[in-house]
Amino acid sequence: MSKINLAAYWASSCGGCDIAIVELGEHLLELAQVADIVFWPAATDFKYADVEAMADGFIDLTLFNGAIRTEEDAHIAHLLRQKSKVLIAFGSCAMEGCIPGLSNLVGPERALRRASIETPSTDNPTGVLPQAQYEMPEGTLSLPRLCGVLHTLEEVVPVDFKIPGCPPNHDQVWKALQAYLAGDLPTNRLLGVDPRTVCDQCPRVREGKIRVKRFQRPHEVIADPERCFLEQGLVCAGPATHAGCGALCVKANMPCRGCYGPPESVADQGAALLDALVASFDGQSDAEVRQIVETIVDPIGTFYRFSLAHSFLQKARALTSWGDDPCASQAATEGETL
Amino acid sequence: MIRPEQMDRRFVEEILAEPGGEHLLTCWSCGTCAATCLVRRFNPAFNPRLILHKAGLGLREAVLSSAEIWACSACDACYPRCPQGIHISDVMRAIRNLAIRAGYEAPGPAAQVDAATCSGCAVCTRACPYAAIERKPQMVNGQERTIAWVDRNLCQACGICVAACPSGAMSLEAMNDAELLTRVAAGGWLEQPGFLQGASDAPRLLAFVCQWSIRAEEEWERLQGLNDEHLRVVILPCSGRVEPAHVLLALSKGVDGVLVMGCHEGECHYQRGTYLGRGKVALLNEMMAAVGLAPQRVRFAESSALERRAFERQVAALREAIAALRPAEISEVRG
Amino acid sequence: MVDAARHPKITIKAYSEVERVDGYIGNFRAFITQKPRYVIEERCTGCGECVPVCPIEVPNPFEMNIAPRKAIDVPHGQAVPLIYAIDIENCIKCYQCVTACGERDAIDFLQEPRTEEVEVGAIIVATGADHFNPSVIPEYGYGRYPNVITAMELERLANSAGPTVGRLIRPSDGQPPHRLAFIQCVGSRDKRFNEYCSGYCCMASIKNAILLKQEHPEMEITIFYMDIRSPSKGYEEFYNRARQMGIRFIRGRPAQITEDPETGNLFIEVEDQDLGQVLEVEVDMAVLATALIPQPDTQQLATTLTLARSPSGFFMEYHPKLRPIDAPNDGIFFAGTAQGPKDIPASVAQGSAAAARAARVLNAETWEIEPVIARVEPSLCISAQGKKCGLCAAACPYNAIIVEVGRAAQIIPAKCHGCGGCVAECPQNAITQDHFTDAQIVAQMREYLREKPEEKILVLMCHWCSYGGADNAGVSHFQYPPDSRGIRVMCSARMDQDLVLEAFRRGAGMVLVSGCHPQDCHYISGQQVAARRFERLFRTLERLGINPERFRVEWISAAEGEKYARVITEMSQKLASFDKAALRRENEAARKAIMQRLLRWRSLPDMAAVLAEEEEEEKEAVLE
Amino acid sequence: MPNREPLRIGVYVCSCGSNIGGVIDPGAVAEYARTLPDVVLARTSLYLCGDPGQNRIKQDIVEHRLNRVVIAACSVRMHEPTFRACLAEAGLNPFLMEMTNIREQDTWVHAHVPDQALIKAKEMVAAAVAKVRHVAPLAPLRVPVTKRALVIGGGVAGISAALDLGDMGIPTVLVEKELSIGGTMAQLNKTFPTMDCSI
Repeated sequence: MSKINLAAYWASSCGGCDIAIVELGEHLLELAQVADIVFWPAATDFKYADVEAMADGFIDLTLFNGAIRTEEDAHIAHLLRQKSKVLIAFGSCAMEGCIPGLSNLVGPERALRRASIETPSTDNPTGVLPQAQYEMPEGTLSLPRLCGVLHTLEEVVPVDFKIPGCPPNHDQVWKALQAYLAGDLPTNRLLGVDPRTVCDQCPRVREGKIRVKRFQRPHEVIADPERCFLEQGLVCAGPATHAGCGALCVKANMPCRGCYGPPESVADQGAALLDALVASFDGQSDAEVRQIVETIVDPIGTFYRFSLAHSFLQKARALTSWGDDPCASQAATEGETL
Repeated sequence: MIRPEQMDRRFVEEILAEPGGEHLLTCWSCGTCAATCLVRRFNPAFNPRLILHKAGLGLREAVLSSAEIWACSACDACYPRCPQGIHISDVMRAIRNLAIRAGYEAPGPAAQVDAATCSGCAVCTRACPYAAIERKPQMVNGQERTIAWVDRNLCQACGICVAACPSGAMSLEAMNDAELLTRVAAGGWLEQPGFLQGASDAPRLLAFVCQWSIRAEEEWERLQGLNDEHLRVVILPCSGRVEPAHVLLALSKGVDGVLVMGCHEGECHYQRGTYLGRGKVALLNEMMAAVGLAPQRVRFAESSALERRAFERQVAALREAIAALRPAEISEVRG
Repeated sequence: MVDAARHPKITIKAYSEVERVDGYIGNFRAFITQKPRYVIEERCTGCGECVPVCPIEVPNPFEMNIAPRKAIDVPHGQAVPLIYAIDIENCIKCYQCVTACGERDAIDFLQEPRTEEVEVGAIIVATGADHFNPSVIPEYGYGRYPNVITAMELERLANSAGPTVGRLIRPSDGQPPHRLAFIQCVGSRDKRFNEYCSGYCCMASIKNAILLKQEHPEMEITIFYMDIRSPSKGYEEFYNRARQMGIRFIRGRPAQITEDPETGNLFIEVEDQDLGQVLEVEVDMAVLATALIPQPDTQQLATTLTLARSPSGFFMEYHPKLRPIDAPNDGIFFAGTAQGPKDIPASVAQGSAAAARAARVLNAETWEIEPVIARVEPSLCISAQGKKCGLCAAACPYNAIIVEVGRAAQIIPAKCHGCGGCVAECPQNAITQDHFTDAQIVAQMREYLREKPEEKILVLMCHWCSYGGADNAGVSHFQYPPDSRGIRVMCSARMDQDLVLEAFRRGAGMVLVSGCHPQDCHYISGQQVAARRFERLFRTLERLGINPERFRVEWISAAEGEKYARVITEMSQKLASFDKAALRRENEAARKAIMQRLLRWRSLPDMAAVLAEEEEEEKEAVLE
Repeated sequence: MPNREPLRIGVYVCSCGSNIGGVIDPGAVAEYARTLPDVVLARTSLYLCGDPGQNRIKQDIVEHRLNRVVIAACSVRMHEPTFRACLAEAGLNPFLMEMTNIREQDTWVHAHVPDQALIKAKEMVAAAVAKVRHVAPLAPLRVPVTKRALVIGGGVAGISAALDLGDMGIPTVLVEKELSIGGTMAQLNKTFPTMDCSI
């Protein structure tokens, strides 16, 4: 059996997804026996020219992590699509925007200013901002321009499969690779997950009738390690999050934050979580309900921590223009399904 | 013809002894409850006064076998009006308990759990106004898992659990997400650009209307006729059934405004549904403001049982609010 | 009205209130205060020339506030007496009326309230009733929908002497209504407000319906009712006439009224019980037959005259069947709706009945009263021994005791009402009360506590309120545990601390002291004397080692049978929770100290006899 | 006050139809009463307040030289005047009688525990006997009567009362808190049943 050509790429991401590949550990040796790594910028030195030189479809499988934040990201996405037989949106950023996607709340200019000038750890007394073009005596320097909106990979190019997680659980990654190698891929385009939601794997006790009068944030209380977070008044995204991580956070006494994305039948994770949360409100009047709502700090960051870029809310906002978007011309539009 | 032996004094005593049934005999049949109760709209045979009257006469079989004893949703609209202070839904519950013990079962419909998808997360058990859902160990594909179980005798088919379920495991005939979406989108209504995009001459509104919030019969009958290219009326069993995802989808398609019409505080037909509807809209509004969408575009509107023409008034008010928004919303990029 | 004004034996004091009443049957003194009219009665000719010049208009309560009156005016043209009065709250003191009055010089802005004292032998309370305000019933929309009015407002709107000169119009648009609804039992027969039937409203609504139908045969009139109450002579015939005239009767209590905001028309939702169907009836106007309720100042007058009120809030009669006209207090009688809701014929009849009851007293030369009064044993009074005391006089609400140092206290029998407060207050046991002596009470107590005393609740009850409350519990057949034993005295003021201690000495499980609520006390301030006294007793009990939870003080009115039953039930439950052996130990430990305190009793001859007899019996028992 | 003559107490237990007799046996109470000190006779009666009952008491007072009477029946608020008058007619001072309320305060409120109600009734009779052994005759007090009436409230009932009193020649003061007498009646349109003007 000949080896397959494997590629991995990081677009706008933190690098965690590449670590998830490294975390395959000794499985990497097994992988090396069946696959040649033809492109992996995080680990080895490849140039874009190397990829451009490949024949179309030369790469059998590409694990693409990171969101489409810059025109460079978009460019590489198209390039890798062209060269790959199977393109996988690997990890939350590529799949649904993840934390970088929250920058869509403010748009790229505001985000750039924040990152380059305003954060407490930044020392930038003259307030210089990164420029797309900069004239030097040696010539013109250029940086890739930011997209008007952060996109998921699928909004830019067709994607064959998705593996959720921030980052994906390495066991799940290995299982997905094994399935691929065995030619046993599922039909639903989602790899590296378990059936149902995080709650299915969560060992905590659910009383089932306890409703809450106010919500607190994890740093404000020491949670009871045995009981359901929601019933303790802590927002937990578990009910609206696909199982697959093995309930990792909740076992560390932190509420689930939803990085595995929504379960199959749910299109919009934030909306589903919102609904599930409201169901547990203990409010007998309009005023009481409003009081409870007020205790939910930053609902967007809470419900859409990982999926804002992929949400209906985002699309509704996109209807009114964000201005010139260098990525828009390349962006494919995804068909709406629920 | 009712024969004397059908009037069973022991049946009366059993009801009186049942918690909630104590006040059965206080009823003097004034009919306030019957005229207050809106269940008649969907179940014309339901008359709480008659049930209490028959129960008071001791007509055991007639009462216990009747389908109507299950129809009271304990909205308690009648209770504060009863001149005899009878908590009628409590009496109904007492009668149902006797019926269950006698082997009768509620005719339904009731919510159903898809055992394969249910994670047992308990969102539905907390959501249910009637404590009709429990988590129980059940055998699913040869494996024992603790998942949701619906008590048919308590379920009132409000659909609140269907909305709440975050994994699509709960269903209720004719009220499932897909069916609601079909009603929203029928005739390509969703695919037309909106007023705020400068493409429609007037705001296009989607209205989710709780089936109990419009009381006057003529207004109820007129409701479906109001559908046109600028207004889409989707009737829900309760404002607590509204799906935030549907609201957001509509906005993402260019619908200008969404009205969620529910009952006045304290008048919810399903006890807490109106508060769930309010909570959802309040959170949606906050999130809209955070992303730079005008929160005025999604509105919870309430109607009291004592109001007429509330729906028309609320639709007009929302249209006006959106019309006022247009220049700002169109020119607004972000701060 | 005019007959009363012209009657040579009748003095009308209008715009006046009874501030205070002293005395007793045959010998009341009433203090009547006339509020200032700012118009001198003797000079006002009733010409009304002051009215047109007055620039101030205020709502006229006589017209149910649907029409105005001037700040100087009479409530209506037929007022008796026909004397004008200035509404000083709203008057701007422009003095135009003074000018208009001219030479008659009847206006006097310096008038003050005048109080005069009147001696009378009997009092008739005929203060009437008030009308229920239906705006508290949200589902009928009164106050929100202009075309929902009350029956009293209809009376004015349909009255030829009223603001529309008898032309019935809708408040929303001034148009005559063609479809009119009467809704019965609004605020009556409704446990949320008043459980009772107001009695008069069926006939009143039928009367109005007939009058309107006669005048406007085309008008569609519907009466929504639960039951038509037509029990008196001619009433049923009247009801039948209404039906024959085509007035529509629908049996069913309307659940709610909604208004079409555009037309102002009303929609009444009701279950027609005879059809078993819910109807939505559209009408132009709805008239609410509102309940009669007690006057807002009922309690004030009840306190002035020490009268009790029924649970419904109306004045309570001595006995509902046998003495329906008499107050519990001799010499006071009720007439009309002050005693309970009723219609005009019944009010007139009760007025005559009250007159006859009062005349029974007033036509007598003298009247026999209870000789249950207090007596002083001079040899025991320390005042006679030259010491300062006077506790008895301080406790007497009637100033019936004269105390001078060097002489024994003296009681004036005609002034003494027999509450017994002085008896209980006297630290020397120098005062006794005929028919309620300490010895008599202790003799009763001894019988009650002879067997299993620790399982019993000894109740000291006042005659007027708590004994009445216990009776009321009986009349209502409220069941309560059978472990209480009651001893009746005239007033809680008579209840000596010593009597409570004596009960514990005799082993009682619990003791209840019960009297009137402060405002109901038959002896003005007797209850207050008792309340102060028993506040202190809890501490004494604690010092004696008796759990103060075994003693309770409750004020229970003659109408509060439910409360009496509840208090006894609660105490019985508490008693059951106590360890009986512990109770016996407590009593035993306190016994000696109590006996020490009660040594003085031995100086009373009849008490000595009771105790001696008891000791005799005990000796015999030991011998046996 | 020492008793000079030997006490002779008669005890009467009323059945009040079934109001008392339906719960406890009045005969048992009477039987018990006979064991009490100085009780010379104890009887039951179906309706003690009726003529036969009262006549029996009067006859006994004379025939058996009773000098104290105990009535176990209903409330003093109901029938104390009745039985006091009964004693007076038989020549006995009315204050030598004691009533004890075994109806309102016993059988009517303890109907669910008739055994206990019977014990309570016996003890109530014993207490009444104990009290009556220590009571003394009292002379009635008479007070003068002011021949004038006060009517508070000038509505239709007050006016009716005032007119009747006035017609009987009794001076009457009619106090009205409003500016005019007439009350609610004066506000009414024509009134039922005569349909005439109300003023």
